[in-house]
Amino acid sequence: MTLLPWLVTAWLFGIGIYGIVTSRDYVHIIGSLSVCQSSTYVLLLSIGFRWHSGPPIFYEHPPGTASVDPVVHALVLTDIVVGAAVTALLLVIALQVHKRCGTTDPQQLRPLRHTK
Amino acid sequence: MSAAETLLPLAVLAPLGAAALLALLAHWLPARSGDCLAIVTSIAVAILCGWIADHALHGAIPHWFGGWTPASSHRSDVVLGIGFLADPASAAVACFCAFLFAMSFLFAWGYFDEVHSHFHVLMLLFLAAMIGFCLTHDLFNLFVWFELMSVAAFALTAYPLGQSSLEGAFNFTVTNAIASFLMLLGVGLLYARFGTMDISLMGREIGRAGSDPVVLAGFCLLAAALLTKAAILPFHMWLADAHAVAPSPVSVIFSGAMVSLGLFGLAKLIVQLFAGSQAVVAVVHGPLLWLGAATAILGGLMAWSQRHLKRLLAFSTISHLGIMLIGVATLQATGIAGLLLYLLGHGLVKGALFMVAGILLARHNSIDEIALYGKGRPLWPAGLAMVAGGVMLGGLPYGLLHSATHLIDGQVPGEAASAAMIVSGALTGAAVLRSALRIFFGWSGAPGPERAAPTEREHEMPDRPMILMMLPCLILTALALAPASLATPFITRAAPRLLDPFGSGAVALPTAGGVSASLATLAITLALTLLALLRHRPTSSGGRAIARVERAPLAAIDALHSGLLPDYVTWGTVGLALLASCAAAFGFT
Amino acid sequence: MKAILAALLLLAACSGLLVVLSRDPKRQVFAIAANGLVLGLLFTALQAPDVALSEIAVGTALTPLLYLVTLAAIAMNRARQ
Amino acid sequence: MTARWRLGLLIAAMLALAPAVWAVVTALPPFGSPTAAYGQVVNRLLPHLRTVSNMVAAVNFDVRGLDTLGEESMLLCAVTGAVVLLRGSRGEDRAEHAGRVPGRATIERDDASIVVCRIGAPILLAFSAYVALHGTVTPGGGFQAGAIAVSALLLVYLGDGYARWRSRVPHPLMAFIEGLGALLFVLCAALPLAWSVPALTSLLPTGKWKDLYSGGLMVPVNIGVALAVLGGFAVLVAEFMEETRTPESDPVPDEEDA
Repeated sequence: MTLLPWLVTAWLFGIGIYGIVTSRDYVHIIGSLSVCQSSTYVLLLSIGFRWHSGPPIFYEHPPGTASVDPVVHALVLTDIVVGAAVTALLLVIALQVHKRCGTTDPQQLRPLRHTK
Repeated sequence: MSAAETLLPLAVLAPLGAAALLALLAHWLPARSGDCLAIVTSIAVAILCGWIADHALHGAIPHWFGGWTPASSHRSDVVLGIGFLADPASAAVACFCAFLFAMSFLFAWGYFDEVHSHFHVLMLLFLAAMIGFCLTHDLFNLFVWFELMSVAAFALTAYPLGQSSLEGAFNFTVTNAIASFLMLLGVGLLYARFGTMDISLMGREIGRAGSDPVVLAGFCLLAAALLTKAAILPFHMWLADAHAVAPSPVSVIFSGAMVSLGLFGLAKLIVQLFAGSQAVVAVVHGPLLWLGAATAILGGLMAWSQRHLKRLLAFSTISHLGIMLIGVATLQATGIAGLLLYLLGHGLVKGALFMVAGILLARHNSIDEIALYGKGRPLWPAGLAMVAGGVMLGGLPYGLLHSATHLIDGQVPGEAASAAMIVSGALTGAAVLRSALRIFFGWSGAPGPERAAPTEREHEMPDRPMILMMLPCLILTALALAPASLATPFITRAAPRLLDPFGSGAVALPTAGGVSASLATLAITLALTLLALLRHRPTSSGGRAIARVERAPLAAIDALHSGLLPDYVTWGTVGLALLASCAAAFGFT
Repeated sequence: MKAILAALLLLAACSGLLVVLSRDPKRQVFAIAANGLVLGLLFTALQAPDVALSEIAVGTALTPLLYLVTLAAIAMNRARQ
Repeated sequence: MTARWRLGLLIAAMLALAPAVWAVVTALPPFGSPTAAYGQVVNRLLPHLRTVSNMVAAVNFDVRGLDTLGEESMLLCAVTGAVVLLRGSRGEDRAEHAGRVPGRATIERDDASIVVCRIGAPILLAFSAYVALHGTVTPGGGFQAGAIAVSALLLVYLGDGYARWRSRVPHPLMAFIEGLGALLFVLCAALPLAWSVPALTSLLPTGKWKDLYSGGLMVPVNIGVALAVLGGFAVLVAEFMEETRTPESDPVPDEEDA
C-alpha cells in the first residue's frame, strides 16, 4: 500500500504513452493523452495525503485539526484547467483535420508531405 | 520596496491585462487598434525589462506576490509565496523576447485583418508567458508559464488552418503536452522530497541531499521536458513540422525566442537548482554535451537537404540549439556568457530570416527555393538580409554570433565538440546562403539532395505594406551585425549572477581574437555553397554513383523525421530512457 | 480507509487502461467519463473535495461533451463526403 | 518505421525505464506519511491571517494566486485559440449546410422535459452562484462554479433547442464576460502596486470567520475566476456546437447531470 499510488502513477503514464503510440485515430490519441495527464493528478494528490487527516477545510473541524496538504490540491486544480484547455484545442484541431483531409488516422497525416 | 521591485510584476501583468482588454472589447474595437495596443505594450514591456536588467546588476530584484515573503512563514525551511527574481540575465532575456514581439507585430501589420484581434490576444498571452517563464523563481509557477507558452503556441501554429499546419500543430501539441506532464511529474517528485517550490530553497536542500534517486528522477523529468521544448535530439522532431507551417510572424517568435528560452530555462534550473548534485553535474558535462554536439550535426545535415525555406530554417534552428546546449553543458560562467550572447545573436538572425521567408510568402505564394529560382530579384534588400544571415550563421568573424561561438568554443573540452560546432555552423550557413543566392540572385546549380525534400505551396496575406515587412527584418539584421563589445560589459556581469543570483563580481572574458575557428567555418560554408551552385546534373555513371552515395545517408535521416506522431512519441520515450540510464550510471557509481 | 483507497487506486488504473484500450472513439467517450468519475471518487477519498468537484464537473461532464460534439461533427463531415 | 518496430522500440525504452522507476518509487516517502511543512504552515497560519476556512481557496486565490492567474490566462488562451480555429474555416460551408444532419431524426421534446429544463437551469445557476460565493468557506470556488453555470446554460439548450439557446446565450456577451473576469483578476493583481505594495496584496478588510465575505482580496479574485470560467466555457461549448449546426436535433445525450 505504501508504494501503490506511485506505481499507479507510473502505470497510468505508461499506458497513456502506449495508447498514443499504437493509436490509429486522433480522437483516441487525445483520450490517451488525458490518461497520461491523470497520472499527474494521482501523483500530486498522493503526495499531499496523510493518514487519519481530514480535508483542508476548517468548516466543521476547527483550525488545527490534522489535515492533508492543501498546496497540492491547488496545484491539481490548475492542472485540471490545463487538461481541459489542451483537450479542447486538440479536439478542435482533430475536427479541422478531418474536414481538410477526410481522415483522422495519424498514419496518413504527415505535414508537408501531401504533394508526393 | 524600491521602484524596480514594485514595477517588476508589471512586465507580466501588462501583457495579460492588454490581452484581457482586447478579448473584452473584441467586438467593438475599430480595426488596427489590436495592432497598436500590442505594439505599444510589447515595447513598454521591453523598456521595463531592460531597465530592470540594468538595475539588477546591483543585486537581483525580488518581488513576493501577495507580500508572502520568506519571513512571513516564520520558519527558515518554508517559503509560502511565489517570488519573481530578476537577475540581470533573466531580465535581459525577457527584454529581448518583448523586443522580438514588437518587431513581429510590426511585421504582421495587416496580416490578421479578418478576426477581432484574436491573434493579438494570443500573442500577448504568449509574451506574458515568456516573461513569466524568465522571471519566476518558483518551480510550479515555472510550469504554469511553460504551459501557457505552449497553449498559445499550439493555437498560433494551427492558425493558417491549412492541412500541414493543422497536422504540424497536432504533433506539436501532443509532444509538448507530454513534455509538460513530465515536467509536472518532476516538480511533484521534488516537492514530495523537499516540501518547497522556491528554487533557491530547494537548491540548498538538493545540495544537502546529494545524489538521491528522487533528485535524479526530478532532474531527468525536468530536463526531458525542457529539452523537448528546446528541440534537442531525440526530442526534436516536432519542431520542423511546427515551425515550417506556422504563420511567419509566429515562426519568428518560435525560432527566435521560444525554443532558446527552453534551453535558457534548463540552464537556469541546472545552475540554480541542481548544481549541488554531483551526479547531475556529471550528466550535464558528459551526455548532455554529446547530445548537443549530435543535435548540431544532425540539424545541420537536415537543413542542408531541405528546399522548403521555412523547414530549412527550422532545422538550422535545431542545429544551433545543439550548439547552445554545448554552451550550457560547460557550466562555466564564460560558457553561460557565450550562451546568452548566442541566444541574442541567433534570435536576431533567425527572426530576420523567417521575416524574409514571410516576405516571399506574401509576394510569391511559395517558399520553395527551387520553384522561386531568381524570382526574388526585385526584393533585393530582403536578399541582402538573407545573405548576411547566412554568412553570420556560417562563421562570419564579426558580430554577436561570432563572439558567442568563440566564448563557447573556448570552454569546450576536447576537439570533437569544437569540430561539431564548426561543421554544423557551416552546414546551416551554406544551406541559407545557397537558397538566398538561388532565390534572390538567380544563381543556379542542379539541385542535389534537396530535390527530394518535402515541400508545399502556401500563401500568406498579400498586399501588406512592404516597408513594414522589410523594416523589422533589416533592423534585426543590423542589430545582429553590431559589434559584440557593446554587449560584453553587461554580459560579463550578468553571467555570474545567473549562476548565483545573490553573488557579485564579473567574469573575465577571453579577449577578442581567436578568429581561426570562425574562418574555418566560413571557408567550409563558402566551399559548400559553391559546390551546390556549380553542381551539374550527374551524367556519367561515376557521377551518379557519387550522387547516390551522397543521398543515401541524408535520405536515411530524413526517413527518421517521418512526420508521424507515434514515431515522435516513441523517440521521446527513448530519450527519457537514455537520460535515466545516464543519470543512474553516474548516480550509483 | 486503506482498503477503500487501494481499491479506488486500482480502479483508476483499470479505468485508465479501459480508455486506452477502447479503440472505438464513441465507446471511448464513455470510458473517459467513467475514468473521470473514478478519479473524482478517488480524490474524495484522498480528502480533496475541491479537486473532486472540479474533476467531476470537467472530467465527466464538460470534456466528454466536447468529445461527443466533435465526434458528431466528424460524423457529419463523413456523411457529407 | 513499421508499427511493429515502433512498438518494439517503445517497449525496450519502457523496460529500460522500469528499474529507474522502481528506484524512485522505493526512495519516495511512503504514502500517507506526514506531508510537507509548506502545507502544514498554510493550515496553521492562513485561518488566522485571512479568516478563511477553505485552505485550498486560500492557496489558490491568495498565497499562490499568481498560479491561478496563469491558469485563467491559459483558459482564455485556449478558448481564443479554439474560437479562431473553428471560426476561421466556417465561412466556406455555412451557406450550403444550414439545416439539420441528414439521416438523423429530429427529437421532439415533450412539455415535461422543457419545463424541467426551464426550472432546472435557474436552480443550477443559483447553485453555481452559491458555490462561487462560498468558495472561501466550503469546497468550491470560482472555477467549479463557472463549470456548473455552464451546465445550467446547457440545460437551456436541452430544453429550448439550439436556435433559441444561441439567441439567449449571445456569443459577444459571453466573450465579454470572459474578458471581464480575466481583466478583474489582472486589476486585483496590479492595483496594489499603486500603493507600492506587492502585487496581489490583500488591501481589503479580511472579513469574518465562516462569513460570506471572508478572505479580503480573495472575494473579487474568486468572482473574476468565476466570470472568466463561465464566459470561457460557454464560448467554447457554443463554438463546438456550432460545428454540428443541427438546430433542432440533439447530438448530445444528457451529460450535464454530474
